[in-house]
Amino acid sequence: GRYGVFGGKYVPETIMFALEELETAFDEAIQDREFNELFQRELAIYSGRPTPLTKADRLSESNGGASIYLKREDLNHTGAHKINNAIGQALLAVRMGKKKIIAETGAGQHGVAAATVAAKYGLSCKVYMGKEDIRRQALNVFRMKLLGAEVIEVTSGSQTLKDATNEAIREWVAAVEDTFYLIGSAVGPYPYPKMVKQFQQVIGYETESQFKEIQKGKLPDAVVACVGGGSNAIGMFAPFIEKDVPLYGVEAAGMGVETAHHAATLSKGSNGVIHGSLTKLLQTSEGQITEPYSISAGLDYPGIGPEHAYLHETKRVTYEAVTDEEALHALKLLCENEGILCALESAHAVAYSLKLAKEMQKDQHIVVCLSGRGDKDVHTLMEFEEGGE
Amino acid sequence: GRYGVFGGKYVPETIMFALEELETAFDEAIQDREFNELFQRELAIYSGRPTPLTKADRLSESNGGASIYLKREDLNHTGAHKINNAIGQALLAVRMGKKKIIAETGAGQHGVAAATVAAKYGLSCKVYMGKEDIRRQALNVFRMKLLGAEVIEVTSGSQTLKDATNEAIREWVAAVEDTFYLIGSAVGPYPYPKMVKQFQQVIGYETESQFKEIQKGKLPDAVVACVGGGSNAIGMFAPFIEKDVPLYGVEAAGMGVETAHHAATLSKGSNGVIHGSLTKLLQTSEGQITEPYSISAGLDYPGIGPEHAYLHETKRVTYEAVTDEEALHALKLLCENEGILCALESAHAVAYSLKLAKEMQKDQHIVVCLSGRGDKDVHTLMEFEEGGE
Amino acid sequence: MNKRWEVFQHSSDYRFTPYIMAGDPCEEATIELSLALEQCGAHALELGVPYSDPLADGPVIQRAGMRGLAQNMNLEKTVKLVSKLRERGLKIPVIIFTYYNLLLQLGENRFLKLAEDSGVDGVLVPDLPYEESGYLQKMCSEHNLALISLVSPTTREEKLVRLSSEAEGFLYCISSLGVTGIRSEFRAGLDDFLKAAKQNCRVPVLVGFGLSTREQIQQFDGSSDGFIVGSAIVKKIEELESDLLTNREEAIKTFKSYIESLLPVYSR
Amino acid sequence: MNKRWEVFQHSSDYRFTPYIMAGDPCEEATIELSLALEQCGAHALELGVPYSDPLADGPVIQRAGMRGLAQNMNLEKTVKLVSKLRERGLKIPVIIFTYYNLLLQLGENRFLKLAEDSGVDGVLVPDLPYEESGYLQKMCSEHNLALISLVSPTTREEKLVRLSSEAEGFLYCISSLGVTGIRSEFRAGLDDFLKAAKQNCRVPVLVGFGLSTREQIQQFDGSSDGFIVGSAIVKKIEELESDLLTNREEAIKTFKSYIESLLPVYSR
Repeated sequence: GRYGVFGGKYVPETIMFALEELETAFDEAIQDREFNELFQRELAIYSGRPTPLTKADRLSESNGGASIYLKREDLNHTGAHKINNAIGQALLAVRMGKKKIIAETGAGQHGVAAATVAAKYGLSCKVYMGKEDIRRQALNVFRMKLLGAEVIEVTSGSQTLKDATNEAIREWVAAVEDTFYLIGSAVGPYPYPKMVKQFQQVIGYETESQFKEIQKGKLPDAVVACVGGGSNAIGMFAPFIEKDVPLYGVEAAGMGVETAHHAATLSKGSNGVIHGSLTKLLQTSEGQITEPYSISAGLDYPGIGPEHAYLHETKRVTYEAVTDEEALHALKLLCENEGILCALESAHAVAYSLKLAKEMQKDQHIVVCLSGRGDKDVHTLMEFEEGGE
Repeated sequence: GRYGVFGGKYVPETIMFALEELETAFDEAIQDREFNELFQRELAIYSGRPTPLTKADRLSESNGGASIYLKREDLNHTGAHKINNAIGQALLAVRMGKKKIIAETGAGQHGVAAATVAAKYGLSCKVYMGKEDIRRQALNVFRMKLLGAEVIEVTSGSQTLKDATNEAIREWVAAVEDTFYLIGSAVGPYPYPKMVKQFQQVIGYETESQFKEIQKGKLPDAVVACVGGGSNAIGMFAPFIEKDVPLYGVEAAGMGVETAHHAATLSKGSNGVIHGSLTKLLQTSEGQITEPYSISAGLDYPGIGPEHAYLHETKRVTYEAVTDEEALHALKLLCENEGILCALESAHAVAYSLKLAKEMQKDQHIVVCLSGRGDKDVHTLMEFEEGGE
Repeated sequence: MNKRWEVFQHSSDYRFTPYIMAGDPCEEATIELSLALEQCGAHALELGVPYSDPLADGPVIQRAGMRGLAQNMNLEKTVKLVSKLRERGLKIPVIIFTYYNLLLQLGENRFLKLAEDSGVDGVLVPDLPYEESGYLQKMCSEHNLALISLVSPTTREEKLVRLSSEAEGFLYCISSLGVTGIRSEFRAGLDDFLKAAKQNCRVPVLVGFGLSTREQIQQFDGSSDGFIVGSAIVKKIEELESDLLTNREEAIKTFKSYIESLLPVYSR
Repeated sequence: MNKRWEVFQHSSDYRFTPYIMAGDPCEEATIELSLALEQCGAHALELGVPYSDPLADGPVIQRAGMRGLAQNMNLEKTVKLVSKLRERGLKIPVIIFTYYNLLLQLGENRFLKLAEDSGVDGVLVPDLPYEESGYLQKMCSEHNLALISLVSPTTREEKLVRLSSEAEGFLYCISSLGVTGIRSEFRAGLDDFLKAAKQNCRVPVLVGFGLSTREQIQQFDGSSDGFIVGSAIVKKIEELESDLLTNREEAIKTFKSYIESLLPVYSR
């Protein structure tokens, strides 16, 4: 259960048996052709996969340098890559005979995905969400309720994602015998990082075959994805890690990595344990976990998946940080040039790709994971515009 | 340019030449293999087609009777079938050498689709929108502006879709020589109804082949779609009209067809001319067009595409009306049982399918066009819940 | 061709055809405004019918329509209003300017019968282009009404030839693209268009859309046989609205002096 | 095994091990509360360290942690606090209850050296299960510290055998699933679990999580060798917060009589 020194299972003894049970069930499931076919079929028939690989002609031209391709995870059901993993884990829960799922959520995207698969597969669902986030994301709270989920207000700590995750783990410790904890990113105790990668790697494998088809068997010259917990990135990188393809993970620099307001875990964090996993995280010198900041709710997490910490340490992936402002600018450029309103998370990846493309040749190709759509961010964008003017 | 007595070109002389030019260009384009391939490729690579045909297992079971399949137009880029037509017309505009497009919009969905394709293909875009709708749909207005479109406030008449359409036509009359008018539904003067059908019939043809693949060459026992202007319905019905498949169009009964607050054009309207076309419409005995009402902004139109008026008169399609309340109830059932939040428009079709399924056999199959996703309606749903409680 | 059209056709003036909205601001005002216009030298009168969705009209006439609707004016009443105008002595041809949907709801045949009986001379349907007007054209002939044709600078040549040679009453030449309304500039090449329109035309060729000053009007004398003024006059009526309702005599006086200021000296 | 653990081990009492949070509501209060607990008969003391993300704790201890954080209490200061407790005469074993991340940041080796020097007897890391504790286990032995093991009703049998036979200081048996906190009912089959835990255990078996009344505590006498009370005591400290800051003598008196009311008569 390790990625170099990272990973592991730093959880109370009470749930250790459940992690073992989960690992066994997961390992069996992915060996089972029927399960895999079911998973692939649900991705296709329910979520609309494969998602296309769209060439961003006008954006690339106006930017100069390499061509940019967009892997369109924004076209998934519920609007982001999150559903891939939610479907996978829900099918596993059903296979394990669990009737209840719990999930944590920050802005509500994973909560909506979890509530969605719970409705689809007839499971009960509790979503833990910070009080502060419930206030800010009333629409998503309403959606989860429409889907039949119970949204549990978390009033501990800073009342945001980090605390919602703590609270979900607490609930899991209490209800572990009949409850499946559906974690939303490539974080948490082993085997969660492995499992989330497995269920998200469809992004990378589709991209590889689509790109090869367009470019006659070649591989992209660079692959870029944003990193919060890191599930879209690890899914995108999966098939390329062992190949000679430069990979770039893009963190949120918020107001700047030199300020106190960022979520650049790899750039500015240190080794530590969060939510059951040894990884890099943002903390004080004494080990108190600090509140990260990003305009994008999905990157606003003080930790990062342990495999990313490992890929960072081994330098297999280059991790860079992009500010709020750069992300907003990229979001607008993508909107105006391609008619695609991407999520603020994904805009970080787009922003870095634009920089990277300029340093590359015209006949080179960058693939960017467009992890989600930006409909959910329109309120934030409006507030920012009003504030900025 | 007629469907029985319906259709025609009831427009000022100034734009007659443009309709002829358009018809010629359109007829040439659809004869041109390259244009068709380009259109199909853009649908696939940009909008993510084919959209899946999802079997609604839990919904069908809990409802009883026939099985319900959902044609997932909600998974298109920008969240509804609208983009099919917008891509088609934009490609035609480019082919005709036009650099400017104009469009009308009610709640903003077609406006967003038009602004999207304008950005994608490098066209300038003006969207006409009623002042009242601009107030109610601030998020969509912001999205259109992000996409680089100019949103023109319409203060004439009742300041809603009908008046925005009048105003778009007025602008077209003024700028007809270099401007392409991108109409959003299967309405307007000929050749628009024909053109919109052509660009939307991908819905029906995909459905037919997907259904045949699942059901070993059989056709569905019923096909259901909601009808406002009627573009998703005409696109869905297209391949089935000449076949022995019962077709159902579902209008908005609002607060009830017996009240003054509905949009049931076929059930309660009479022959007349609106926006360049002879069709059924809601009007006073003197011919003043009245304001329709529906909880769903996309069905809230006093006219209907002329081909629907014809299919209604010839009884080839059965048109039924569903109230706000029935649609809301169906939306919730679909959410809770399938994890799909559909548009309020589409919920009308779902509601009628649930009724229909109960009268059919367990081994029969209904296909419903899920024309769009419901993210845009969450505010309305919240207001309704609050009002209702 | 009836007597009134004959007078209109044989006039040697640069023909003035004003447009006003029926029922704006009230029926009696419409009558007095019509008579005043004739007194000022109008050669014919276009009488608009209020409509909820006037897609060929600009904001000024849209607002006039709203005022007319508020008075419950409709197509039937507008036609009947022409009877009253005739009773009050109006001699010039009157053209009903109506959107097609209003005609359809009243019934084309019923309308034509009523119009003929009420002393109406012509009909102008801005959203009924030549291609869709076959039946109405035929029926108008039977009822001694001129169906006024509009031609635009965008009208194709062969169609312009046909429309201008078949025109009855007068041929309405649209001076600029767009809806009705006041404009400060006109399209280049307009003279060529008017010349082409006149070439085959057996009836007077009138220019309209956007004319609002004496200078603009005078510029088309020579290239056309007359002119139509709508929005500028309707706007003046809007300004005079409250006086027209409560102090009509004074208002009509002001109105007439406005009309005089508008007309080219030689057309009076 | 050090002297303090020897006394603890050889006691024939039903052993009372209270938990309090360092720095709640201030450092001096923690010292006086610790001494008071010893006076009331505590056989060992668990000293919690404030942490931002205490995922094994319920709301009562979370709030205590917030109060401790507000006092800038941290792991290093907590360890040094034990020196002060020893200076003030505390004789019972003291176990530092800390989340693993705090240990990691201070440095495991640095912590262990400091703990040994400060008179700490054991460490309990609620989020460091057996599988991840190899290194710390080894280092604790080298520094004469007991790494306290927790076992839960969900612990698999073979693991329970291993943990209970290897346990040092005492074996912490979790009485119910979930986080720390006050509970009104306990899990069925708990006695069998405790019996199994005792079977191979060379050290006292203590039961904890959820105990808050004398009745609850007495129910486990016989099946276990002692008990841990955390949330109930911490809640009492919360109630006494302002007195503990400003009128400490009185507060400590109240606290002691609360503790006496809690303890089974025979354990004092």
